[in-house]
Amino acid sequence: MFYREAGDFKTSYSDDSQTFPIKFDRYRYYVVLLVAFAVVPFIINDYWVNAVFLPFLIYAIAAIGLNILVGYCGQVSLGTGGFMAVGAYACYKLMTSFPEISIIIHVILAGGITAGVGVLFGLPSLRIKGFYLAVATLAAQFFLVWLFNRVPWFYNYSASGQISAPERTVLGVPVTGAETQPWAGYLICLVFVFACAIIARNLTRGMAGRKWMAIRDMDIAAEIIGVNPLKAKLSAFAVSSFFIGISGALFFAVYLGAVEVGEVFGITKSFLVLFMVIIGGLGSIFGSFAGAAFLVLLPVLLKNVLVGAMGWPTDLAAHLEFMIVGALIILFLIAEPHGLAQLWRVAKEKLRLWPFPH
Amino acid sequence: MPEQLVFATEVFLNGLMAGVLYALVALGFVLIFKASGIFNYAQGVMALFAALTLVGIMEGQVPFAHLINAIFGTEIHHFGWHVPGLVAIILTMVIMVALAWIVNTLIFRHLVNQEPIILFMATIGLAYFLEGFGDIMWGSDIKKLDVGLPQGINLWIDETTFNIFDYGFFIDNLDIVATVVAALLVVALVIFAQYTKQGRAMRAVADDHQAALSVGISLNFIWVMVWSVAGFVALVAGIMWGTKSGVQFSLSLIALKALPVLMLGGFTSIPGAIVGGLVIGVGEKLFEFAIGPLVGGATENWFAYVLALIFLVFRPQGLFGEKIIERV
Amino acid sequence: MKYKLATAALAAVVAAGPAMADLAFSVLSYRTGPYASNGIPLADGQVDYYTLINERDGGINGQKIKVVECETGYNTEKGVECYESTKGEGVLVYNPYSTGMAYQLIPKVTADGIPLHTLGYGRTSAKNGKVFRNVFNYPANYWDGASHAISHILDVNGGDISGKKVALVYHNSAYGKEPIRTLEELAKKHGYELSLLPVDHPGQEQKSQWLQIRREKPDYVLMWGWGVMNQVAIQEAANIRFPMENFIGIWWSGSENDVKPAGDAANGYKALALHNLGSDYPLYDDLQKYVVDAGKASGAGDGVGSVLYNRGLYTAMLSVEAAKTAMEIHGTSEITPAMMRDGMEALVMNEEKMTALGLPNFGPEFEVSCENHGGNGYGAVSQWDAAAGEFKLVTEYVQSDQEVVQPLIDEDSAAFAAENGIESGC
Amino acid sequence: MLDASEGYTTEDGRKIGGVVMEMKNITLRFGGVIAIQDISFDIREGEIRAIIGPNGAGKSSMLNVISGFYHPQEGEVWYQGAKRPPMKPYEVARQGIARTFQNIALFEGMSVLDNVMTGRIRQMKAGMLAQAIWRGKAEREEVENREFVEKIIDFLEIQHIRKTPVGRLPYGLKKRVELARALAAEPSILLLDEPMAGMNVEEKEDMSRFVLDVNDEFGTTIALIEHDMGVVMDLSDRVVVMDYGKKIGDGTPDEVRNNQAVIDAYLGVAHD
Repeated sequence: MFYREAGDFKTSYSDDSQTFPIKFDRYRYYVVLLVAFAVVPFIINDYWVNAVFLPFLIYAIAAIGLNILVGYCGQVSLGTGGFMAVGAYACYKLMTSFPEISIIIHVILAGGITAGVGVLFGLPSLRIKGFYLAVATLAAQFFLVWLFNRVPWFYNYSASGQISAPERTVLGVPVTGAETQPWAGYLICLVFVFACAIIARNLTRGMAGRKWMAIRDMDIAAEIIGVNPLKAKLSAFAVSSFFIGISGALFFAVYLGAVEVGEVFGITKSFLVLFMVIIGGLGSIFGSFAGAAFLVLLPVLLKNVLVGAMGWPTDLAAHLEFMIVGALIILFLIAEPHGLAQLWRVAKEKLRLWPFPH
Repeated sequence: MPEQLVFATEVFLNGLMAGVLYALVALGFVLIFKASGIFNYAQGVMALFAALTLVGIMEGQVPFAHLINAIFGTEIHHFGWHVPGLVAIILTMVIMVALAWIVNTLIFRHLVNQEPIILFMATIGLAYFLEGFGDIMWGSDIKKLDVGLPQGINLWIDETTFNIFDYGFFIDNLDIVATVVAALLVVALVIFAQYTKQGRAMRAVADDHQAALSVGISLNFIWVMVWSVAGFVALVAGIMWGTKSGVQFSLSLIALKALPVLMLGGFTSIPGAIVGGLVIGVGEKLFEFAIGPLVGGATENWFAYVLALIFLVFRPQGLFGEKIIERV
Repeated sequence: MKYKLATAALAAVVAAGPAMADLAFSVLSYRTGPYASNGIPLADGQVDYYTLINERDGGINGQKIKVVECETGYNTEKGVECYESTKGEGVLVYNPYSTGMAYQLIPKVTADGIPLHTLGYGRTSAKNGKVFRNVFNYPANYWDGASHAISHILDVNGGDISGKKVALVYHNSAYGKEPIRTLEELAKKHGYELSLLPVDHPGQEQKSQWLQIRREKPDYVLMWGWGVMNQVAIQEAANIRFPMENFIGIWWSGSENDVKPAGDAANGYKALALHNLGSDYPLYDDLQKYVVDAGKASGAGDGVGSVLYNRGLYTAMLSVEAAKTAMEIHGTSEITPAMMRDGMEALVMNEEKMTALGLPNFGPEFEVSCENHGGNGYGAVSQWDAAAGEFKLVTEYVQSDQEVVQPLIDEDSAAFAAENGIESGC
Repeated sequence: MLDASEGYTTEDGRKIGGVVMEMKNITLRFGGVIAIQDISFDIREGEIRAIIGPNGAGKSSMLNVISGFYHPQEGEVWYQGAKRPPMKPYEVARQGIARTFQNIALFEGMSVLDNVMTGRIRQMKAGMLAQAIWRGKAEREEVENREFVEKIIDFLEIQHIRKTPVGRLPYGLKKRVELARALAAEPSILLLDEPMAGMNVEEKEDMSRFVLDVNDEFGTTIALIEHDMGVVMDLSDRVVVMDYGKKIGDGTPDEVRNNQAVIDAYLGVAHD
């Protein structure tokens, strides 16, 4: 009843391969966009932006990026934190070296630089597979963090070794630095998320995505039918790192404003983003959003409930938070190993048939 | 011998010792991976949990004191007794077996036949849970762990080498103990695997689940057993590292030291874990000694990974793996 | 703990009625995570002092203190969340106790007009109040600390250390690299030889570094460590039989947590101190009476008098004193964060004041001004007595070498001002 | 017999062209094991060429050599009149050689449509950037190739499962999807590795019909491996027979059927 598929005929192949082939889905998508772009900016304050929206949006970009690599191309990576650091430091160097150029270009270029680094560290994937590759990507993680710490050029020889984002504006409105209004930071991230999601969707529904998935599902067969494994894997590393680099740049410039590489882009970040991808659903753009939302919102929610509403001591609450997050992850994996995206699909399937059970 | 060579020899020996400790952690990973295909990221946290429990029992700490006090408004902290080290180790082992049973029953029985990455994720969930649980149970302060292991420079080696090279080598007594314990542990594991019924069953499961099942081996029993053995290895690793730095949160991070060892030695090979550990230990120490000063030092964390990575690029099957032949 | 649960429950009941008049002080604590063992006494010290002021004096000039505690787990992102969620409660001053968080908060507090106090950590050049108007780092900073250590070595050697070898073992992060510049400048001045030994996070494995120390036999080892790195370093130093009295840590490497795992072997280890140690002060009697015995202590009560507890308490004391100053300046007891900032900028700590508080000789004397947000750079050296199980000050408070430190601060703050387009001035 | 360059006409009147591929003295070893020993044969344009032989005869290895997955130690592969340099499998595929696999090698996580679309790799050349914005060339290409793929889907009668993930399909349908994927490539040579393995009689009949139709409709050159003699003899124009890595017969089905060596191999006469 909710889902009316009958009568929704497609008369062209491009209609059929669009992102939301079902009319109802499409309308819901437009409503979400409308709310996100036209309503939310007017009602949010500092807290909502900094505690919920910015981390959610930025992690969503990183999760989409990692999902392309892990979910679509089947190459498990634990180097996300290191690649985010590349994005952040590239953005910082660009911001301070070319202050007259728009920050938007800097962020995109930072993504591009990260893509290059990603390709470099993706090279071993041609020889190394599975968990071995996952552990190998840790080499990128540790090496990059060490490098940014080691070479003073990356942090402009500042005495502290920290990098801080100077104020930059888009259309005269500051989006980085202290004077940033909550809505401005939110909107700039939203635009990037939106663009990244569309690009990711386009790539994954087209030939690039099919090549990645072919490699994921059966790499030998893929090669025999004409997929160049070198190009496919490296392009996945490149695209994935591009997104992760953008998220790293935004994470630094818009969200935190100041960053110390070991603390912010350590190995825990790599695991966190991988979590988002798996809990959200491998090989699903929607899943990346769901996973990011879940892991950003859950701790905030738990904290507010345990400390705010129930008045627990903060440390007990924090320990409990760990236990609950851990337990929920396990529960999720047991109940639905294919993630939130699969739950959502099943729910939609049910709704489509409703009120008939089968 | 020229001075630099003498120094390098000392560094080499210390690298071997450090390698033994890495191998000890890696061993826990290998055992579980071999028997159940689970890449158990929680191994490090298990070492922390085991060490916390050991100290807690030895000191007569009341478990969950903080929680109990918060809920009931009481002020209890200690039972007021001290348990001797050996007894405490045995009691801790009982708890680790219980943990193994719980982990298997509540988690991995429900995840049979899932993809490896899902199992891996589940162990990370387990790591999160145990981290919070261990802290709530025993508190998050740094605890001194002393089960009577010697620590500090070995004077005999110092003197002997001084007489030979005119420079006394530094070898930590604790490292010597660790080496002996690790060797005993490996021998015990080999004997267990080769000569006991349970051990043979374990190897059968590692080889082929289906076949093992068909000859009447209980998978559940084997898995609980393997997790228990891994728990024991974690306890030993926890004691070694905990004696060095006190028992605290960062003990769980030793897992990261074991990963390059696994890459090098292979996830399924016990000799691989040992040789891999030694190679990584020696490699990273020598690199820091020779190249470290040129690039600003602190290279050990990444060098271990890069070393393993380079090795794998040239030999994807690892140290002891057989050559992979691809077919369609 | 009971108290906290009870007040929390009470707060939940009366949440509808806003307690506007209360003075809100934030405690960004980390009672969990990798540095919990340090975070717990730091937080307890702060909370207990505020509780004492409420219980004994009925607040500051009749205004009750409201403690706003938020758990960060030493995670910078949670720190941001904490800041955003608590600043609405009218918090007068933030003490994040994490350098990473301090860096993030600097632009935010500046925009929001809330003062930030980083006691012995954070951005060193924030001492320059002309650039960092809302940030304070009195009584001393890392560069002062580096100078204190060298002064102490000079003292021990009768003023001449040319040709001596000094090694710095440091956490390979922004924090650990802080003293390098100063130590290099001081090396030029005093002619000692400096060698640098970074230790990568977390610092569990330091064999390479200590073998190198054993080979090169430096006369002194300085340490900028944090967390597990401290315990391992002290243990390794003991293992190679490095003379402990020649091993000097920064104040973040000088708590009981750091030396206890090494046992008696750590005896004689030295650490810099920003404030006095132990619990032998009149104020602690009040603390015992009004807070601990009354069952209102924030922790288990066993941490009272420990190094980090005292640091927390010292922080809270300075905040309360700044609030008093602010009340005097503005003639009202209902102060705002902006007024608090003025109070901090006019803060004067002298022996008279500290004695009156029941904390004689607890900290160095210093004055804050618009140009100087960092105090006068006094610090002391403490030494671990394993038998007694406590750190003791072994020197007077001495001033850092302002000739060396001040130009570095001016340089760094000028660079920050240029990068961020800040017009400096008072 | 056969004319070396001109081709010939089959009994049912199909025109068979010149040689498209020629294997010259191929020898393939795995360590000490000889999988293929000095084998030569050719494939002509438009014909259905079969390679048969008992299990372990080296048929699949031969196919793998043709598709570039194995590289023979000795011998040459001539393709479209030129000697083929050592190539990666995907380069071979891009020269227009498509294949199916004995143990189905479909991409289980993708839908039938996507699986078949992967066959169009050779034809879809839009760059990453164009695909990312999904405008112009990328979109046009997608639609054009989709049209072609839909024709194949119709042809193989798998319209109803277009959007179904391949993992959920029964065996017989999977085989058909795999054929569709190979056909989508518009190959100049189509290699079929035991297309009827594991099928019941009815399915085999269906598959035979498809193979013949493909050859008929698109004029595709087909090389197939089978160990079921019956099917092969009905389908193919010429047959190569292998046993223990050696070629023991080559010719029309009738010639091969009467070849003593072949009969021995199939009836299991002891080798001397």
